[in-house]
Amino acid sequence: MDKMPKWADVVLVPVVSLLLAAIISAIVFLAIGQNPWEALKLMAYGAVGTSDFLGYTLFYATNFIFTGLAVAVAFHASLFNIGGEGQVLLGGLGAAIVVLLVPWPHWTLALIAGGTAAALFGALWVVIPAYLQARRGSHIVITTIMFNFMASGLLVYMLAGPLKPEGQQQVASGLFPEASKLPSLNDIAEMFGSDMFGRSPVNISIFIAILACVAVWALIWHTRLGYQIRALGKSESAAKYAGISAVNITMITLLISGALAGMMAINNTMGINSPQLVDNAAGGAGFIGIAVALMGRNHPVGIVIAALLFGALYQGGAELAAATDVQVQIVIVIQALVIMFTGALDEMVRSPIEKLFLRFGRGTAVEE
Amino acid sequence: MSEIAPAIELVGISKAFGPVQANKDISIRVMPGTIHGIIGENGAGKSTLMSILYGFYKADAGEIFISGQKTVIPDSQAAIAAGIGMVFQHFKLVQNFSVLENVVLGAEDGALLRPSLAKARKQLKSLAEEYELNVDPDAIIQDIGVGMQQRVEILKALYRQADILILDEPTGVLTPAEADQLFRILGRLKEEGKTIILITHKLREIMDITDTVSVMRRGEMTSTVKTSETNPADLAERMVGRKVLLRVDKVPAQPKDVILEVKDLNITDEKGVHRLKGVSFNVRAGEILGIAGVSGNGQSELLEVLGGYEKATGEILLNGEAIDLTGAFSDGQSRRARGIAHVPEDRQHEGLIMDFTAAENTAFGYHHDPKYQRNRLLMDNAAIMKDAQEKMDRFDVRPPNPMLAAKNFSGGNQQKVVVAREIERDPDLLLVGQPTRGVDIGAIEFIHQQIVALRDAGKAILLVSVELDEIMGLSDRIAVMFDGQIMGERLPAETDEKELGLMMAGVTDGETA
Amino acid sequence: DGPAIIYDLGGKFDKSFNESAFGGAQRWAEETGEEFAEFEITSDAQREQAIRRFAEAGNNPIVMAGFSWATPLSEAAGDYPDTKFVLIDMVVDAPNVRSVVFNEHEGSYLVGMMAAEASETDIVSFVGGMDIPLIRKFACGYAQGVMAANPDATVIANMTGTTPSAWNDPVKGSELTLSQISQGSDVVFAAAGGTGIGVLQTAADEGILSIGVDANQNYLHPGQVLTSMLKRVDNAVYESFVAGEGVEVGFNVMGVSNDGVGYALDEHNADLVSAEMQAMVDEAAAAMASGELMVHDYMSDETCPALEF
Amino acid sequence: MDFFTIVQLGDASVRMAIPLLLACLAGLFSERAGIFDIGLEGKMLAAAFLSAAVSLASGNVWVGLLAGIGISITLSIIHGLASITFRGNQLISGVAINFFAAGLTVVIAQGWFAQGGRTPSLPKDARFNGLDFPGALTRVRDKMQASPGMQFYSEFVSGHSILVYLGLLTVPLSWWILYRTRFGLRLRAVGEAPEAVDTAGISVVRLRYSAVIIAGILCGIAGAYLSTAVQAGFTKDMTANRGFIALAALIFAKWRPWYALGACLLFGLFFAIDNRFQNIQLQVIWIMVLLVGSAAVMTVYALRREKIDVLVLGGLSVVLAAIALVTWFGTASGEGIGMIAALWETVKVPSQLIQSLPYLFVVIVLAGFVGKAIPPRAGGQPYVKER
Ligand SMILES: Nc1ncnc2c1ncn2[C@@H]1O[C@H](COP(=O)(O)OP(=O)(O)OP(=O)(O)O)[C@@H](O)[C@H]1O
Ligand SMILES: Nc1ncnc2c1ncn2[C@@H]1O[C@H](COP(=O)(O)OP(=O)(O)OP(=O)(O)O)[C@@H](O)[C@H]1O
Ligand SMILES: [Mg+2]
Ligand SMILES: [Mg+2]
Repeated sequence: MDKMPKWADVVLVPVVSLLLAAIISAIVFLAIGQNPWEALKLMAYGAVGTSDFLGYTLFYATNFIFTGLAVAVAFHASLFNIGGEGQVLLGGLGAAIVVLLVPWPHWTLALIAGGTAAALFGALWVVIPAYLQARRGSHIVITTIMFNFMASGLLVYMLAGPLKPEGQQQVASGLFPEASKLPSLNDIAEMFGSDMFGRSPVNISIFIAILACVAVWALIWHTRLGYQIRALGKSESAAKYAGISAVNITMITLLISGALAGMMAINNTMGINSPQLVDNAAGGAGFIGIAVALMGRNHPVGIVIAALLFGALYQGGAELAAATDVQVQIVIVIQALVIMFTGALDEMVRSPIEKLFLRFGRGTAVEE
Repeated sequence: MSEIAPAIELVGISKAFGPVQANKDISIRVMPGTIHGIIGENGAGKSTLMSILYGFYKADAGEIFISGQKTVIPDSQAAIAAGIGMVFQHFKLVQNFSVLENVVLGAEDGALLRPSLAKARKQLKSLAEEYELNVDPDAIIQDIGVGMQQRVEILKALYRQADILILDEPTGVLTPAEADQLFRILGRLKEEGKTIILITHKLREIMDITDTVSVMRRGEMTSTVKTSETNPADLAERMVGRKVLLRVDKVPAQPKDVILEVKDLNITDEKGVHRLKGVSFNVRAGEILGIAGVSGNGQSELLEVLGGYEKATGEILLNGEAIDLTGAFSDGQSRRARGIAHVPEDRQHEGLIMDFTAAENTAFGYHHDPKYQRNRLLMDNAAIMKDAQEKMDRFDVRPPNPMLAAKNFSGGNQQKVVVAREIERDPDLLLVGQPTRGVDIGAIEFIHQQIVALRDAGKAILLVSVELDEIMGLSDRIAVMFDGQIMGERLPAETDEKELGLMMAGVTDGETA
Repeated sequence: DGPAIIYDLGGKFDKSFNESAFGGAQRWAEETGEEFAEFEITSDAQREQAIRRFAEAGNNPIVMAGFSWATPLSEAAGDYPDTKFVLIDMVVDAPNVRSVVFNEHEGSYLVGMMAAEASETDIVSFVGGMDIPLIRKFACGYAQGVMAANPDATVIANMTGTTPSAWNDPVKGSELTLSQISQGSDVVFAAAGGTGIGVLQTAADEGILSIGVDANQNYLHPGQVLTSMLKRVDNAVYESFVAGEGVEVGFNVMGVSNDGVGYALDEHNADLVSAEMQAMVDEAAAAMASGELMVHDYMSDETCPALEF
Repeated sequence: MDFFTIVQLGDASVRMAIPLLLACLAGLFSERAGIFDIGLEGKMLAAAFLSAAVSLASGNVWVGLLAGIGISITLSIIHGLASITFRGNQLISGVAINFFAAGLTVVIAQGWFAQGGRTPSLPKDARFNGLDFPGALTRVRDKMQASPGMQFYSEFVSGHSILVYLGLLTVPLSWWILYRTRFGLRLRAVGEAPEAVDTAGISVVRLRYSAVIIAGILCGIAGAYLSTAVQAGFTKDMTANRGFIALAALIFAKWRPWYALGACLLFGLFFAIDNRFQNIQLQVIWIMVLLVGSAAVMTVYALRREKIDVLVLGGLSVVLAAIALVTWFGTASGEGIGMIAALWETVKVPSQLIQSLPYLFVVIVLAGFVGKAIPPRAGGQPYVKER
């Protein structure tokens, strides 16, 4: 039963949820003795106040687009890939190995090779959870959480051992060769005499992210595979009747999801100013992807908007933490509230709105 | 009007589920010590009404009087306290609990379990003796048959000392013999002065056992009559609101070559239960083979095997060529490619994706068809839309809007979308499961006509239905299934409902002949 | 603008390295009444952003505590030629960077001698934080000191882990200490940041002696902490802040000779350190200062004459 | 390994198992009632923080414990609101609660104590300290010299904090509640068939809320144990994924209390090994046997199944075999000895691998190779009567 118009579903409900999350966040600020309004202003300034800040916001948004898409693709098949974090790390590992091993003559080649490796490694990291889900019904949520932990173990092993240059103390790979460095957006802006993005690391990966959005949109709504993914996600029994192989589609969907998460590495590993793979490179982006996908209603357009919002929150929150005594973890709190309200408490927001629409007769007319 | 107060009196009950008005201003009175029948089409609101009486749903409006006393029933607790017991259409049992635990659940005597269980065990024994309701108190529910499970449900009610017993379609899952046993028990209970409400689709049961009967249609209570003052035809008419054609108009079949040949089909499920035991039959071009049987006797599995989504051993030949039953090509896609179309038994969970638009649903299962592709990569959503629009127009699906999600159509129109999709493929073989379950009478006639038309176009049709009337009306040949086996084949003209009913209960060919 | 300090992952209240740096900054703030900017990163990915943020905001000088800052700093320093950076524990060769490194092996040598003297079982032990060359440098100096004071002694050395979380795992520190005690150790030196809290706690509970690190940790369990190996990060920070924008760039070594490292003696451990023990250690310190005594630095060639890793 | 080391290992396993056990039983009550709870981690974390903070402020650790339980129950009720009342997605609600706790504990700790998101160290009398049984030796050095019986008594039996003994008691208690009381019967029923409970005249909502509140209490104790018994104060993320391990233990335990004890002790042992043994050395030959052996088993299994199994398991086998070979060749060339001799060389198992063992084990358990676990039938789904 469509109880309310589509715009209410995709715009009104998330906006109200977001407002509720904002109100509770304000209460948290008050509880720790911060003026929420001041905090908001600081965060806004931190997010877009200077060209550097703006650049960082876009940089983080790029990360979140990748992980948001990863979560969303899986959601369409009713799968909850909570392993973005580990897949991002593995993506970084793939990119680092390929870029450090081969002296790529030009960044375009490095981008193609590194991006492919990142996607491949991200996808590989989800093979076993996907297989166990598809074949043995082991819950993807728990297996991917376990794989997150194992990913950070593996990453540290690689960074503390094989990938660490002689004599370096920091647990990190060596710097990537200069030739493989991706152009930053500011490099491009400078060609037009602008300094729009300052020294922030936002780089051409953002265009790859946008391309990925278009690709996901086409995949989900315009290909047979996407049709089958959605069918499986909506009704497993019907998919079975139609001859859609749950095992294959589950595997493929999760592999695509893992690849998208892995591709985040081109931004946060290859795209930064001093490209190298560091410990904990994902920085929570895998989890933020969940919030981004939920808020973006699993649609690429929504995901871009949500990613920008979360990029601003992440960057603004860091700035708030630097400028005041508030810990940067406040961002995690806000993120939790957004997940709670747009994800789990969806019904709490939706049902009064539905009732309003039903009462005022704006719902789509339904025949008997 | 008698002096004694009615056991139950409902006044002005209304209930809406969202925009669906399931019950509209319903009033009814049931006298104590009687059996009251309620009939009505699928979705008429029978279960809803009884669930309100039992406190499962809350009515939007209306009042309930028990033995003349106004009673508020906000939850089942209150209903039980008022002496009401209900056996739901879909049993409400905890599958991995024992019979005893299920009976005790909610009717324990104290915070500790042991004394309650001991007491219940004793009581169960005496109830079993009193009403011939034998069950092993320590059996686990998932290990016993549906007939047994139903006994547990009745025992649950009796254990709670129910004076009013509601049974919602109790015989749908029973063999005729089990049903007879049930009716004997009900008779006993009635003699003891208990009041019984019986919901059923089977007019014969109404005629046999009830004292009064109410008819519901589209959420309204259309009439209540003494059973002795009515007859099946009259009731049918009251049920659908007009004269019902109990027969389907069709010319005699002209069977040609064998299209489908099934040989010695066997299925054992993961629990080790034999679902199909050596099933063999064939269907010719231009004929309808109807498969009758009480649900749960292997018909669903048979359709699933033929439709390609259940594995089996044995042999299936289509147009003389073997079909892969276990390997990589035993899936729905390859079956469709071989010219088998399938209207599944459960349109909501199999035939349609309720959240997909009607257009997307008309391509469902045929999404690989080249006519839906724009190129190797992309699907042609415009072509799907156009195709859907045409099909919906031809099959008179209302509203004819391909952009509407399937869940927004009524059951009958949903079924039309499925039937349109499958019949329009012009298949060699059409599998049809319960084509008119939950479909209104107008749509039933339309769908029946379409099936007959396909037959007349020289296609083979395998029809599975639990409605004997439908089987008798549509089929050119009838096979009866019981316990995973084909009990025998009959021609409609040479058999009657009584014989088929016996076969459905497992009485073998020889014995009936 | 004023000076700024950025802490490493352990956070500014790690009771150890970062806290020591914070202490230096605090001392400066109290003495001058001025304010400084500070930031605690939560992941490696934030390092460069943190440096640039303060440089953009005009803070000068910017002090960074920890070797992990070397890579991002060498990347960013060139972009801000007018800003002075101070890097502690690692060297970056740039015209506007002051690099401060400590001779931890020297201080560790001294407390190693004290440990050997105090031990009754002739078995002493070491709990390191993250297994990196810097921590091996501590362990190696310690072992050399032990051997110098008692050639028959045994040194048990364990590292908590290979990840930064090894700096912050008191439970594991405690378990490692227990296992060392059951191997006979009766003096344990913790060079493990926050993990050391668990080491010192367990040592106190089990009635053996412990040795703190970086800051003076004697007060944590009075009478049960033999001494603390002081690494005066606080001084390095304090001096940089005092020097302000004019802070001298280049390479700077803080050792025993210039009070960069040493051992702690206060009212909490006065009863534990005998006059003779003190004399012996002070003599060694003087020898180091004069260049007579050369303690082997593990990081010079990644080998240790007194200990196997 | 001498006897005392084994006793110590057992002792440490119990200590490490307790928070897992409490969280696992919390999950057991919740999931038995049909509510999935991946927010165990967050509840423990919040409880760890608040109990440390309140113990510190009040000087009374019992008050701290109560506060921890209180906050954990509060989060449980939020989870209940989302998943019972508003019929939301229980997984998402759990994820949100984990984040909420991870962020808020640090933010508030900073607001209250300004120590970078941790509480100051708790003084001894604001903690749960070890209970020393009569006659038990307390110091490791004394115990080492004692007789094996004394070692066992002093190390393994005595010396734990009261919460350890309480924690162990919750196992029989949970069993008794679940299988011997009316409440337990109803609780188990509501996770299997809420409609049966509803039509039996029992409130599904009330039952499920009781279950999540019990889960809250148990998580609260688990959290308080971490910050006031194991450690002396709160540090950020101090629960260190125990909530997730507990969930896995729950599956391994097939949602049964006594099995849960076994599963948690096993995971406790993993932690104890990781904490205590720095360098686990293994002969190359064992590595070969282990890795190549599992690769062979997997391949044999896969070959009897379908293409996809061959692809995935075969790939995995190749990876395992490759790791084995790299280790072998690496050792041979690193030591400059022959291939055969290298088989008897020992190599250090990477500590990251040891640390990953619990997680790896969880995956193997989930794969069902350790026996199939059937979750409560209605688990994870909200109870919806009317659409
Ligand atoms: N829980 C529910 N939520 C929403 N709609 C419902 C619910 N239960 C029933 N309905 C709708 O209410 C109407 C009446 O349903 P009800 O189950 O009472 O019919 P019925 O007469 O018992 O039919 P049947 O013979 O199929 O059992 C139908 O349109 C049905 O779809
Ligand atoms: N027109 C059709 N009608 C029915 N079934 C078809 C049709 N075309 C193909 N199929 C069946 O669909 C299945 C897959 O067909 P096909 O090889 O064309 O798909 P595909 O393009 O490879 O799909 P995918 O991209 O999903 O792999 C096969 O089982 C095939 O027999
Ligand atoms: Mg009904
Ligand atoms: Mg193809």
